[in-house]
Amino acid sequence: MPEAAVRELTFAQAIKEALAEEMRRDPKVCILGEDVAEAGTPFKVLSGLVEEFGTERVIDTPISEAGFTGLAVGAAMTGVRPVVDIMFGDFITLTMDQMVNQAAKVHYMSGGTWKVPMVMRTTLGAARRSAAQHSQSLHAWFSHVPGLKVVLPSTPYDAKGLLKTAIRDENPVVFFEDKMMYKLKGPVPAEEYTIPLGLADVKRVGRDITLVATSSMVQVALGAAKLLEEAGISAEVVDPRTTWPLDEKTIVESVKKTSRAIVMDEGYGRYGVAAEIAAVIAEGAFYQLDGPVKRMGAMHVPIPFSPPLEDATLPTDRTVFEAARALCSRS
Amino acid sequence: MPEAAVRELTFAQAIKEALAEEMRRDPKVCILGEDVAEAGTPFKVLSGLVEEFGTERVIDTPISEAGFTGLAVGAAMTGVRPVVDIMFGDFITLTMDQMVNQAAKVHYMSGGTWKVPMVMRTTLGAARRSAAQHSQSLHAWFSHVPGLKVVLPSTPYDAKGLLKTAIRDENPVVFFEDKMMYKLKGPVPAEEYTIPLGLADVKRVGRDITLVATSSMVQVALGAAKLLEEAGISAEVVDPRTTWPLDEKTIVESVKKTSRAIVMDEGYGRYGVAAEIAAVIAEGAFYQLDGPVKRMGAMHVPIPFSPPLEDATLPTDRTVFEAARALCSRS
Amino acid sequence: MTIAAGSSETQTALGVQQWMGMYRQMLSIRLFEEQVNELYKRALMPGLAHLYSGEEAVAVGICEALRGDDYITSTHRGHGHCLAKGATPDRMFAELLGKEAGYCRGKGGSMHIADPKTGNLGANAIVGGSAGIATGAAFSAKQLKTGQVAVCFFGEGALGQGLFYEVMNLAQLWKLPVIYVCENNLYNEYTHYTETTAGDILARGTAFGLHAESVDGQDVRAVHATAARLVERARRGEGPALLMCKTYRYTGHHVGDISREYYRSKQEEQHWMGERDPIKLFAGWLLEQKHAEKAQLEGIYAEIETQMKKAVEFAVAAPYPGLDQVEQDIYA
Amino acid sequence: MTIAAGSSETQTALGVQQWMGMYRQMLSIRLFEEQVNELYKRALMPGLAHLYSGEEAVAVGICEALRGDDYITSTHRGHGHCLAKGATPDRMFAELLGKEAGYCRGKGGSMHIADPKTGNLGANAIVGGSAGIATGAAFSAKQLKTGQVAVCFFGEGALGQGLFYEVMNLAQLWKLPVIYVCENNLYNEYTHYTETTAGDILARGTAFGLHAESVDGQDVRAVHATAARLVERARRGEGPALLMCKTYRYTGHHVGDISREYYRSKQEEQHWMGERDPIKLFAGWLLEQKHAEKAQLEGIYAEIETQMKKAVEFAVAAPYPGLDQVEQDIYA
Ligand SMILES: Cc1ncc(C[n+]2csc(CCOP(=O)(O)OP(=O)(O)O)c2C)c(N)n1
Ligand SMILES: Cc1ncc(C[n+]2csc(CCOP(=O)(O)OP(=O)(O)O)c2C)c(N)n1
Ligand SMILES: [Mg+2]
Ligand SMILES: [Mg+2]
Repeated sequence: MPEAAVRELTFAQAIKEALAEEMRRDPKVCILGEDVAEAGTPFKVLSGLVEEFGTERVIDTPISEAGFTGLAVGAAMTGVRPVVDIMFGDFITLTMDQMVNQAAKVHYMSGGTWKVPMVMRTTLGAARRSAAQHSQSLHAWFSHVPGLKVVLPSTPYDAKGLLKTAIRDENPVVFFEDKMMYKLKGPVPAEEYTIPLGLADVKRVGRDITLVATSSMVQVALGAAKLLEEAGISAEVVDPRTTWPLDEKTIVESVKKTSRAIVMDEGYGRYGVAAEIAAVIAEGAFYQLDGPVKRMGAMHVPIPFSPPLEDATLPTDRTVFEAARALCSRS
Repeated sequence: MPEAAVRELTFAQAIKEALAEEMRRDPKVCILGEDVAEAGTPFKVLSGLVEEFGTERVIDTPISEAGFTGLAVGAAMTGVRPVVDIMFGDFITLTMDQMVNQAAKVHYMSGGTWKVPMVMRTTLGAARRSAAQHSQSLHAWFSHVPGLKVVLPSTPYDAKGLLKTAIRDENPVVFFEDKMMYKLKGPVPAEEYTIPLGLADVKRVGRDITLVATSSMVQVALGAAKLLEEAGISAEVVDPRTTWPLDEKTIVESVKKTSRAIVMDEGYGRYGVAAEIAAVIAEGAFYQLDGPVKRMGAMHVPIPFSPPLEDATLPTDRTVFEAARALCSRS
Repeated sequence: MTIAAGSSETQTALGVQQWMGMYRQMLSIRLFEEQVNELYKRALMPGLAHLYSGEEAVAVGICEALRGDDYITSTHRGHGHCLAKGATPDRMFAELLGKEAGYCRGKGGSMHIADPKTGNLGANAIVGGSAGIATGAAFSAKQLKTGQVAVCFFGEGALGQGLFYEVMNLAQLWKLPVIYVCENNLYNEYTHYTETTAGDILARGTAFGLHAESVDGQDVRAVHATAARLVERARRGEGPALLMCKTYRYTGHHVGDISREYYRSKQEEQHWMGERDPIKLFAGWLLEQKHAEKAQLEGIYAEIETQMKKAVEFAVAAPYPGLDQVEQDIYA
Repeated sequence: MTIAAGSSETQTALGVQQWMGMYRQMLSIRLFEEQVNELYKRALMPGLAHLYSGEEAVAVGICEALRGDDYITSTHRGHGHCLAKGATPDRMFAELLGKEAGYCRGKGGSMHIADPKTGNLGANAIVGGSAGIATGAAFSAKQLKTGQVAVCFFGEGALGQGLFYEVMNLAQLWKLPVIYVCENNLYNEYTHYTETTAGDILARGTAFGLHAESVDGQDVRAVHATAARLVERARRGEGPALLMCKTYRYTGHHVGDISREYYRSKQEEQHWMGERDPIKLFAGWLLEQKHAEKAQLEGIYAEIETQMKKAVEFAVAAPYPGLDQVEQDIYA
């Protein structure tokens, strides 16, 4: 994050600004989704865009996630640059065929002749008391699929810069926004900038342990790092920002330096993003690791509605702090 | 595998026998899928079942994977025990909402009051010259979802015993069959038996290196083990058989003994089943490992049609042998 | 028998007791939802809730035509369906507050009330997500020859989901006893359904061979009579049906949707609440028919109001589930 | 102009040259597929292929009504569509054999032929999987005001896929220039379509407000005339249409499907091949109209046969892609 930045935007505002700028730059960019126009989405992330760009470019759809995602694939192949809005990440279940069997493979199957420059924006994250069908973080599925790129911004700055890049990318990109983060504020320069996909960001420099954290977990990692600081432990926080392409080098270098690692991700606990990153670290920093890589994130359970239960499924500053301290004292 | 077994069946016959036995035992078991009745599926796995059980229990469906999977969820909740046939594993994309947002969560969301005892049988595996939409091994997605169980049999014996257990299970179980394995023969006792879900099988005992292999990769691992034997290296082959529940203990114990491991799985190379198992090993056998856990499996690319390209995406006895030998000589 | 304005349906001749039971149900739903809104305003309710107020005649008219062991599936706007199928308010409120005493031990919340005892296969937070489940319950009924019928409640927004067409086709091919009840309340969240729905809704059923009709969803007697006919038809093995009920939701898409003028007018709301209120219309008929006296209806109101307040108190006081519950019930 | 038996469609009046071009196309497809079957029998072809023989009038009649820059999407049974839209046999065969010279550099194979130069958005091995893509191409045409039209070819089996209904709704709401062409060849793999398809196929379009009609798919002039009308209608901005072509596949579901008597009779096959062959019917008309002489048609046959053999030879001799190709083209 640049030192000079003074202007503060919320995460939601940063997203909207990225969209508005790209729509101004390129008349082929349009938005498709449920209640994206006048309503500006239930999260109000897009409010105001329809006023500027009209209903021909900010388009309300029926509740047909597969249908309008499929339509976007074809539109992207033929000259439009659609940004599809899937309200809750839980609904990507309905788009898997269009995203995985179509969007992800068109370029390869056609021997490189057709391209699918589209973006799917969707959400992740629990803790909104919305229960098991409105709280999932399913980004591991798309990360598993060659042909897709997957972006997980964790700050307003990253959100804006990465979304602009995603829209300009010639490939299908899935962009996951943490619902709980929309109101988070952070510095966003007024000047144009973009952030390349595939570049991790060291959100905090440290010596003793690396916390690799994605999306919603970045703030938790930073919170834990503060607690660790007080306990005399210096934690480095690495945010991969994109799970594919994955910046293995930055992650592995950090762990080689600190020799300890915790990987944090809000997806289900098993067969998820944290497993891949942990495996990458365990392989890449094998000879430097002082102890096993620990994984923390959502428990491997459907998200329960009841507030105390839901809260228990997620790591907190404190639980991460404790795990990190234990790791550091072990060796 | 019991010593006394003499009768040999193909993998396909073993599957059919499991279904036939369970359908005889329990009149509530029925089969739903495309061309499952008279055609007995394109792979001919089910030939003969409709003759014995009639079209009321072996039911041809329209090409509506989401529809009949959803129907099966409701049927399972209300007293029928459906076995759903999804011809190619690539088509599970169409069933993700019904499997993940419905089947997997009904029991939990209802506070344990409703149950979904259904089985989805589907396929995995490349090498049939069927290109990118008919060759995927997408079992990692379901393995990621709490509430589902995932079975990956690798022999006729396992296929029969595990499928019978899956049908009797009170939960949604996804059963992946390797298309290339249907003609593989192996001993299957005539007597009734079942195999519990969550129990790995040591397919070959060894001292120097552990090859953890799933489904189609088990035969490759065994082939590599033979080559290694000739080179004086004793490989242990561990087949988890189910990715969820996962028998971590057997896997980790094996690696603690051998101190080296390769994990082999035919899913896409990144964010897949191999990552989880590698992470489990790297954590559980951290202090015994002599070198980093290696992952081998399908390359992280859409499956190309062209035979030489397709073949290049998969590990072979020889490539695994070489990787294992390198690992063993390193330390 | 007088025919309520706006309905051409022949009315079922029910006994006074049954009419009064339906009246109570409708009022219970209305007053339940008012308490939900209160809980939200008092910041006692976790998350949001989608109120059923205005649509009571649909749930009650349909469920009254069902047997206790018949099945329903419900939606994000599901409190009315669950109550009409027999759920009790105390355990409903407990669920809405995430308490152990709730129908789902607090794990489901407002959008997932389920109850095997009343044939409730569960409310569903995926729009259209329960169409397969309802069809599957009808499949079981046919396969196991139980004579049960399944009703799939869904908002007209679910017409956008392809699954719905897949299962209508299956239901018709196999003559499954399922009724797809479209609650057309004019809006998909904040968008008028005409902006999202091309062609003709009933034709979307008949195209697949289903029997399809529509009914005034504010007239509980018309809804009930139509449902009774379709349910018996299904029970006799004559196949599935699509029933569209024309109705209206009085409040926001959810409790937090307060400023609605950008997508619908106050006049429209007032028209429906003033002229087309299902409870007022039904009360008017009951009085006119001398099935009830005014004082009696007032008594019922007071009684239900008290009951709801008690149920809320019960739920507020009830304990949360223990933390060990997080990992329970993932597998049966 | 004589009307071919079985068609009540007013015929388009085309010049002889165009008629003869269509005849050549149909014959090319037939002879192409015969070579594919040969390649399979000679064990030269990797995997399987789904032959288009018998259905030629559909692809040719439709594509003849399209501009070069109009779009099509195709299916697993797609060779006919690709050829009719302008693909050349040599690169098609090369693709079927997985060679570098193929349309997809060998990465796609029989089920994925795609070619931007001829507006071919790609064949698709997911039944119904291209309905969204075709609709999206029509969306682009409207959005970018290019005047292009998109045609989505699909087998009647794809009527089972919910996606199809979702996109018909979108296309009608937004008046997109897309024609959904249902090739009803009576079978979904090994199951007769009446066992999988309830209700009425055309009604499935009209329910969403689409213009829908059916045509004799063995009569290329009828197909062409109807398509021309629907395509111009779409181009004028009057919206999407559903066109059902009644046709038949002569051989198995794929080249390996040899014993078919458990799902359809030899007589049925013979009836279609004998009485309803689109190429014979068209040849008969050409001769009758004196647009061509018998010897001329024979000459064309010999010429195309030679061309196909050469194309096969080219493909057989062509090199495979280098192994470095495996990791190319994953991302643009
Ligand atoms: C598959 C899916 N897409 C989107 C949503 C978000 N969503 C919740 S309710 C709703 C509108 C539903 O409208 P309708 O079906 O008419 O029901 P109503 O709310 O009017 O009762 C939407 C879009 C969802 N829950 N599920
Ligand atoms: C989604 C999906 N389900 C199943 C299949 C397997 N499959 C391939 S072709 C086919 C039958 C298609 O029938 P139809 O659409 O009528 O086309 P036809 O083969 O008759 O041209 C099936 C079931 C598939 N490819 N995709
Ligand atoms: Mg509605
Ligand atoms: Mg067909």
